[in-house]
Amino acid sequence: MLTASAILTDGLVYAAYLFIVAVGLTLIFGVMKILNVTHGSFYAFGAYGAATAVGIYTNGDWNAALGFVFMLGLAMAIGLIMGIILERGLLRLVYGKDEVVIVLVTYATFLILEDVIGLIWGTQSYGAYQPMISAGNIEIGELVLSNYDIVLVVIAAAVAFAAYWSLKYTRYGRLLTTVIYDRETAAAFGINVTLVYTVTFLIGAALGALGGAVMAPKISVTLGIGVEVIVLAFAVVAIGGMGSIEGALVGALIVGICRAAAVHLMPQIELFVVYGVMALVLVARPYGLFVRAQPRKI
Amino acid sequence: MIKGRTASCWTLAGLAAAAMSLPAHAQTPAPAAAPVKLGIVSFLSGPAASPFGLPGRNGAEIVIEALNAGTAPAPYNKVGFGGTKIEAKYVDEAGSAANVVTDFRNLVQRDQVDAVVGYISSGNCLAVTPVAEELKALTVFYDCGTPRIFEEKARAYVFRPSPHATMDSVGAARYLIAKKKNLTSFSGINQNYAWGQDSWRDFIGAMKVLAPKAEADKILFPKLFAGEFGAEVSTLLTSKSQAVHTSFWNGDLEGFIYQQQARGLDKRMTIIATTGESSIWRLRDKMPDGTIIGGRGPHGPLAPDNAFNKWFSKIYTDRYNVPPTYPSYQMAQSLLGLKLAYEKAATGTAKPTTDQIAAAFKGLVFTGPSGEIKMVLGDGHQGIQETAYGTYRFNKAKKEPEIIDVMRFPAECVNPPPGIDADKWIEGGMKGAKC
Amino acid sequence: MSTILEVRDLEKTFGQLVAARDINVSVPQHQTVGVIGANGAGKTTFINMITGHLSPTKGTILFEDKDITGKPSREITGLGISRSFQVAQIFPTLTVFENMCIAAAIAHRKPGMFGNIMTPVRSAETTAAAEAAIELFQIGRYRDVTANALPQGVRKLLDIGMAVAGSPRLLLLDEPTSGISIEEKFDLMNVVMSALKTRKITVLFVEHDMEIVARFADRVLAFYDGTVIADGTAHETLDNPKVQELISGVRLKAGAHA
Amino acid sequence: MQAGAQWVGGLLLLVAAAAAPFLPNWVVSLATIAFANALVVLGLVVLWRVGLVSFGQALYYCIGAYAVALMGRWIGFTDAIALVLLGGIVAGLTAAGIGFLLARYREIFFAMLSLALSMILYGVLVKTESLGSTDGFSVLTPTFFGYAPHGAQLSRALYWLTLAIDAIAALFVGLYFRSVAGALAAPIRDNEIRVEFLGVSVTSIIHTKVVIAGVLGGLGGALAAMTIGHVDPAMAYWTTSGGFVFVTVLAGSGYVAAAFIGSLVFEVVRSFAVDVMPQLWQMTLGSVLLLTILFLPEGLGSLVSRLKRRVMKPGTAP
Repeated sequence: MLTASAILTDGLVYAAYLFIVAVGLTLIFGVMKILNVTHGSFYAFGAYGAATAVGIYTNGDWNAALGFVFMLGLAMAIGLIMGIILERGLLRLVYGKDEVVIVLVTYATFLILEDVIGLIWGTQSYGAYQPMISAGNIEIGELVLSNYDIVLVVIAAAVAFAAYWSLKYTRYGRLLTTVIYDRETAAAFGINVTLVYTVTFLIGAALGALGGAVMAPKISVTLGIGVEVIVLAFAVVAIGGMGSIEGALVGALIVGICRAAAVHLMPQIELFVVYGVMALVLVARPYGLFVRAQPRKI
Repeated sequence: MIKGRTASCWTLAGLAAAAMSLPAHAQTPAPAAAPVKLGIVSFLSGPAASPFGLPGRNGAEIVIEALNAGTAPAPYNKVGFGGTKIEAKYVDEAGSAANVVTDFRNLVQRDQVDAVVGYISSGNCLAVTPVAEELKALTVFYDCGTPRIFEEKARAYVFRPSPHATMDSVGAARYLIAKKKNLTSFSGINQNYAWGQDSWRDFIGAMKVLAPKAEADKILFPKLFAGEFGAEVSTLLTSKSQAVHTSFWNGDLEGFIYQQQARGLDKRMTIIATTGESSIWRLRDKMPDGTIIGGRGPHGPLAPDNAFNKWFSKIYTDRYNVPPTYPSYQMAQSLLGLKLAYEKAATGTAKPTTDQIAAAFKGLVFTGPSGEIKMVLGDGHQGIQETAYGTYRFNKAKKEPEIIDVMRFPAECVNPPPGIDADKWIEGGMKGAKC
Repeated sequence: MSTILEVRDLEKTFGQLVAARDINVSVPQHQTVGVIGANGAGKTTFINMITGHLSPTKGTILFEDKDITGKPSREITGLGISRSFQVAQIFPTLTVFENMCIAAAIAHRKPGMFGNIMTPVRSAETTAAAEAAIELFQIGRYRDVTANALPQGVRKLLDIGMAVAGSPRLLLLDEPTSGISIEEKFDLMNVVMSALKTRKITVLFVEHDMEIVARFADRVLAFYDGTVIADGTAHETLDNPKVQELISGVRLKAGAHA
Repeated sequence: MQAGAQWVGGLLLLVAAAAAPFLPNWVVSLATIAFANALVVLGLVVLWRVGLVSFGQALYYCIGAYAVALMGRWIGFTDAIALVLLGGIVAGLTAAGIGFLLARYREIFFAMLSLALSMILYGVLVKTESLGSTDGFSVLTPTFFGYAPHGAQLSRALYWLTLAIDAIAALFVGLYFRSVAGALAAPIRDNEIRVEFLGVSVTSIIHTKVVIAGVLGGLGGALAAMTIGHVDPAMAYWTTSGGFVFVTVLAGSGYVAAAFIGSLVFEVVRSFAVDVMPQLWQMTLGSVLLLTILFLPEGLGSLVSRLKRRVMKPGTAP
């Protein structure tokens, strides 16, 4: 019983982390058909930005809640700036090229940005633990939960809800849905696809940075954190279905619960869980859980 | 589509020609007063750069500078190596084994270095070793821990003054048992790759010998650089163990410490961090008081209070504004050992040959900032030294990390005797240990 | 005249939707059959089932007395049935000649498991066949133009030419004149039909333009609501009142162009 | 024309082979690794022509390498030529098996599934402590029909062996590109339906390509293992695959020879970047990749076509 509830809570926390990391990736893929490796850089920059913000507000003795909001805000601002530079300055030049070539463009950018991090923040690692430690913890039976983890789950849920709501009920969201569904038709109906692309990429970039920011207090912000995240996010998105927001949510939950169950019950298979689940899902449903194969028309 | 291969072939020809013309400058004979060239290899990028690679590199830089200025304490006070200044070339260790081996060959054959000092990853050390032997290139490993290097085969040109990783796990077990006499259960959380697996194997092996009644409860192997350890912390929280062993380092160690602290794991069990020393200056008051800290040998705050330590710790802190951690000490003692071997081999003003230096290095006994090193294992190529473990405390008055309750274990107590593999020594009950 | 294609009780349903039902047709060799019907009447479904793109829910298809029901399209192609497409299916990044070479090389493959690997794509045999097809369909002046730059009519001819490269005995043309201007339609059909006559290929073609049907078809099948409602000579079918009411709409003097 | 190209290619190969004794050892080793990796790249070119990119080609590379290393470890077998062939065969068989699965996938899904498969192998090897986990283990010094060279001779022998395997591979891949199956690459990329209706099974053609790429990957891995003298699970990690894809883009898919040149250029650039800018080598590589995509979208190979166009039409700007 204890184990079962631990698996559930741990799985949920891990899923929240995965969802926040993957949602921006899947959004960009859905709209722009770009598998964005630079997402790892957004994550890393978000984490470094958050660490910087935490440094500023702890030195200034700010209120913790204000500091936390400042941390998220700064990270997302960094994401937005990077997003606009990349989309306007670089991706614009390669739209229309092969999907895979664009993946490589983002891979090249990722490599460059890895060294840029070193140039900006140096090679030492940063701690940004204050928000997590000051949040404290609660004991539920024998389990001790970090309040910060609960905040993480709430943020993930809020992002999921916001994505769902804005896709369904806002004008821009419906525009996006149209573009996801059929790009040519959308363009034919006079939708400014170029603008939609820019906005989408910015949102995706900000979400990537947000992922880094909310994780920064839990981890040591150090070189190379982006690499790990990319493949993990890819796996989640591939499981759920590329471009599907609800897919990312379900994919994150599946991976999160499976991994937590593995750690508690069979720690020796933990290493394979993510890729094992991914391979199994792809074998059964080549396009992921939430994307249907499009029948070929003659 | 296949059209035009002709021309592309000419490009290849051009490249081949270019390649042939490249080495011309490298082959010109060195002038008589040429400096001693050293290749220094450590991680300058990636996750291992901050905790190990850069402290190692910085240690090399500061020591080489001091040696060239002749300001190191005796017997290291001769300028450079035997009066000849040292010229160092720093190379990144990052990349695949193929990259690392290629870069090693480039150092030895293109840049014609006299010796290579470096390598943090055990995999890289294993990959470089046969190449070093083949090229007859003097190579000093400074940080990598696997005992396999000298156990698989006798080596002629490869040396490692710093003891191998077995010492760290055996020392941790000895300290834990000394401090917790009625330990009944312990757990382990180690990264799922060679270092983590080896560390745990040695630790649990030593525990079986030293405290046969204590049981291993949770054995966790999260993915390397997993970052998120929520499920692992929960698992440990459900355990009745009194202690948890970890060989985590840097990012994973610090992330684990933050995350477990938010959930109070350290209130329930003692954490034994075998590489904890390399993180105390960043974790500061976030490292829980009472954590058992190791530093892969008697380095940093665990180092003996000798003149070399005072000198090294001062020049390092003056330059980099943080005290040196164990990779810096390991680098320092590797360079100092090499210097002594070089000077022992040198006759007159001529540069000694690689074979002469290797012969002099073999079986060398010397004292550095971390105390005495005896090159006795691996036919005189692998050093042993005493090790130390202690308990962490953050001194709130001085706002500085402290290590208290330090216990020192003599070299022969925590290292296998010559001629027996580390694994077998532990399995066989650690016979011949002199404590 | 022996029967080349025999279709019995053919039916295709997609869930609740009945796309084709109770189709019984027998086509003798060397006949040119027109297929008419409104959109969604089941014409393309019919062709798709014969060529193996769709698997029938019920019924049998016999080609030269061999049961080909439900076989994959590439096998059916190998047996001697080819098809063209409503939207020309060509390889846009290759030239007309390269397109034709591919089709010809596939037709001239060596037998066996490794036929695809063991046959060079350009041999005297394949290039000659490709050149001959280009000449037959009168698209020589576009020989070295990349396919995505071709005018619509040439695309259609190339598409049909590629289908013919495999020397089929039965060819199914899905709306060969769709997307072609009225002035060009007859020229295009003239080229196609005379080429097919030369090669002695039995043809089944779907067409909306009744004038074309009347002009080129020996026999006309009229589809309505998934089944054949009229089958006879062009005159008979087009004059059928049911056909006129449900399909042709405007009364058309059959044989006006004959 | 084509026969001419082959003659020149062969001649060039002889020049490259004859140069070995005059080249310094480090150049020989660097070129050997580059030319071994080029085989993997050649396999990726085969796939790329049909529009598929594998982010898991390191799977076959690693299998080929481990096959060689394990033969030495288990039974002490060291004959280089037999081992290279073994590496190719084992990897090819693996590709033949998983090809049944992979051949159904296209675009990014092909890339993702191949990535997942290679990461599973990585996980298995990391878990295998008896094979040294991430530390890997060493490869026995290879022999050549009983001849056991050392030092520079060994480097040269491996270099020549690699050149020989490269030559054979280039010849076969060249022939393959000119076969129906090879020529169908662009048609399949453009329009699978038409290919099916011409009577060809697209799945089996792609399956064949997966196997060819697998064999080439295995050969490359086997040669690399012997040259490096060490194998470790990182050979199967996705960044290794990423490196191969990188070189494929650099080389372009137009020419067989481009794979070899691209691989050599990459190895030289990397090696000098590490040397000159040890802390910015990732940025250097990323910039090279980016500039290639932006200004040489068809890869290094397209330089040749441009050159040719200029030679053929003197006076006209390209």
